[in-house]
Amino acid sequence: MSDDLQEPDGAEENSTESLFEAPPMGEQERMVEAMLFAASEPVSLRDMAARMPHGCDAAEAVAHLRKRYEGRGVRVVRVGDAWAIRTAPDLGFLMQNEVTETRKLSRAAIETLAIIAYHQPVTRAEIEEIRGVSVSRGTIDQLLDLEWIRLGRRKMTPGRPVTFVVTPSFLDHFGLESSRDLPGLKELRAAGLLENRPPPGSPLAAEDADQAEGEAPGQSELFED
Amino acid sequence: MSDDLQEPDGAEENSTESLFEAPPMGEQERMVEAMLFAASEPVSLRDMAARMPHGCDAAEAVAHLRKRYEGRGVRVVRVGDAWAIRTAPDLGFLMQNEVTETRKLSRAAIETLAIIAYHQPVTRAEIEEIRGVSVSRGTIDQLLDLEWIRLGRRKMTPGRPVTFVVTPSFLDHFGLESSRDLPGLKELRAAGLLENRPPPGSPLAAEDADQAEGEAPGQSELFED
Amino acid sequence: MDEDSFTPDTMSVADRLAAEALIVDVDGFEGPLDLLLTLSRTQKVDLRKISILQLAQQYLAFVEKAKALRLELAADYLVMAAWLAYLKSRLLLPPDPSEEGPSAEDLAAHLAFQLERLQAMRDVAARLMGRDRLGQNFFARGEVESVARVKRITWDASLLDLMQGYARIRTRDEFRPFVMDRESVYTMEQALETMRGMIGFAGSWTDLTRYLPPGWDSDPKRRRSATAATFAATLQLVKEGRLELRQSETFAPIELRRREEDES
Repeated sequence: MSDDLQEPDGAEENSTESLFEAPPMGEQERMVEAMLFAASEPVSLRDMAARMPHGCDAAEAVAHLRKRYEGRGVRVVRVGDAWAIRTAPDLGFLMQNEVTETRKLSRAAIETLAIIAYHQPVTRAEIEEIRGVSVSRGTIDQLLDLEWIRLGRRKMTPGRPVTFVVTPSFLDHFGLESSRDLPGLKELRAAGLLENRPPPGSPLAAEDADQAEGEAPGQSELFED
Repeated sequence: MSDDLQEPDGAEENSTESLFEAPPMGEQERMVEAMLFAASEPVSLRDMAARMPHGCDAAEAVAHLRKRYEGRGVRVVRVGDAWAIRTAPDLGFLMQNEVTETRKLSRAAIETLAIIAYHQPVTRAEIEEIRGVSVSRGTIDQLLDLEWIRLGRRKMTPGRPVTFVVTPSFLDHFGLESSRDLPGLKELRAAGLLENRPPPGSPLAAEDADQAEGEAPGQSELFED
Repeated sequence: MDEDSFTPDTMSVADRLAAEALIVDVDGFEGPLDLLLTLSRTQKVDLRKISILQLAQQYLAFVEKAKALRLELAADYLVMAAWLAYLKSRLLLPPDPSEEGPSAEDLAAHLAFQLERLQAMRDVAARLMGRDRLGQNFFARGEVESVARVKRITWDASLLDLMQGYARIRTRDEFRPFVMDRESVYTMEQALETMRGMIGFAGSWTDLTRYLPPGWDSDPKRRRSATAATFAATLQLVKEGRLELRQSETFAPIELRRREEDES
């Protein structure tokens, strides 16, 4: 592994005048590697040499180590007259940890989304009429950002208001094959989500339910383009 | 268009059907190298994967990296479910100025630690049974302070006593990959010395004896969820 | 104690000192089991084959000496002494078949097990502490790079949320004290549609009420809705530059006509 490293000048000293046999260069490289790794700040050659056994050549060991780390995820870099191991610059992006926090959509957003899903294509005014309260710009923007709704065709009514429709990623998120699969009012009622009792003085209830279900089949054509 | 959207919930997306091409394994290896070098604490595969581009296989990258560092000055070591880079133990002599002063542990603390490690999850009463003497609050506190032990789940026995288990820091400190690698664990188990054997004549003796046999392979089943 | 003569040469000076220290330094022991374990070492045998009888005698002798020296012995040492005295008597006497409970052999075996287990824990504790340790023999990264935390928020809603949300709206509708009677609501969109078709013919000033749709002028509720919608529609058409409006005085009829400028 280390045989391809040719010895630079200045290496001859360790063979000549050391009292003890210096460890082989591979060992010296290991030593330098461990020291640079464990140090809390850059280490000078002098420091390294002082800690290494007699006869070692810290400079050469660092040169070998530097070469070994070329192109790796970390690099041996010179900092002033000392050496340190640092992350390769192109991998800086790994030094951030993305924390994803999941939050529940607000009630306003869920209701708006539900209306769009059940009534699409639907204008903002229609959403407001159904909800009985105004819909804030922020709520629509949030749903657009989530890519759960998108703009549909403009309505051929005064002001040519934009309409909203749900997107394929909406279907994906809610596990629906098409918006036709949304449970109808009858099913909501069967699931206990709606009061069973027909509301007093409202002959429209049953009619609405049929209507909502009848509406659904046509919606899919909105996903064109 | 929508049929590729049905990714299974759960997570194993990265290996099978990623939308983007994962970087080559050499690159992935560089990435885990950079991440492991940057941290002093062990990093879990999940953490690494979360920071790497989509489709990467952190486990495989770590396996490659580990091999690469065999015999070097630093090593890639496993600590529980996580990985870390640590200097090779034979080079400790070079890092004398990095040595962290640790409070000398009392004999009681050392024994208690060993009992927790080998008998975990273990209650205080069981520790006292084994040592034949009461365990002082200070001893447990010291081990908790060092973050070598932590509270485990309560035992499903009368009084639902708390148990103690060792932590990943304990494994890291003693250079263990997992609690299964505790020295002599197999021999102790084979010799029956890790069994919870109640004194003969105690009211629970017969009952417990049966239970103890069932317990041995998977102590965890004693614990609720 | 005759174990000195049993293995005279294996007992070092340190051991002798330890044996003497035994007698005075009770505090040096971690409880009666520890003391028993220490005493058992003088038997120089495998803990499994240890003579509990002999051990009990040693322990009782130790307690006697301590008493003679008027050392305060902790209660658990005395409890152990009483128990060992009982065990000793049971071991010496032939078993009494009428007696209930575990046999003396069982009790002795359990004590041997406890001693062996404690010794085993001590051995592995020593092995554990003898390992290469982080911060002593091997080291973690010194120069830690901090990992920045980037917070990303994802929004979530389930199909049930959606259904409940929709059900909530529908329920609210149904129980709203003022139920909107859609039969009697003429929308601006409807009015516009009608108006668009008709303005071409509005060359001269005409009363707005003439544009109310047929069938909407009798019922006051319907009339009000239709008037409002039609008026709103005319405003829209004025804005578009297609109509002109005028009203001679407050509450006077509103008149409208086609706007001509564009064509001239």
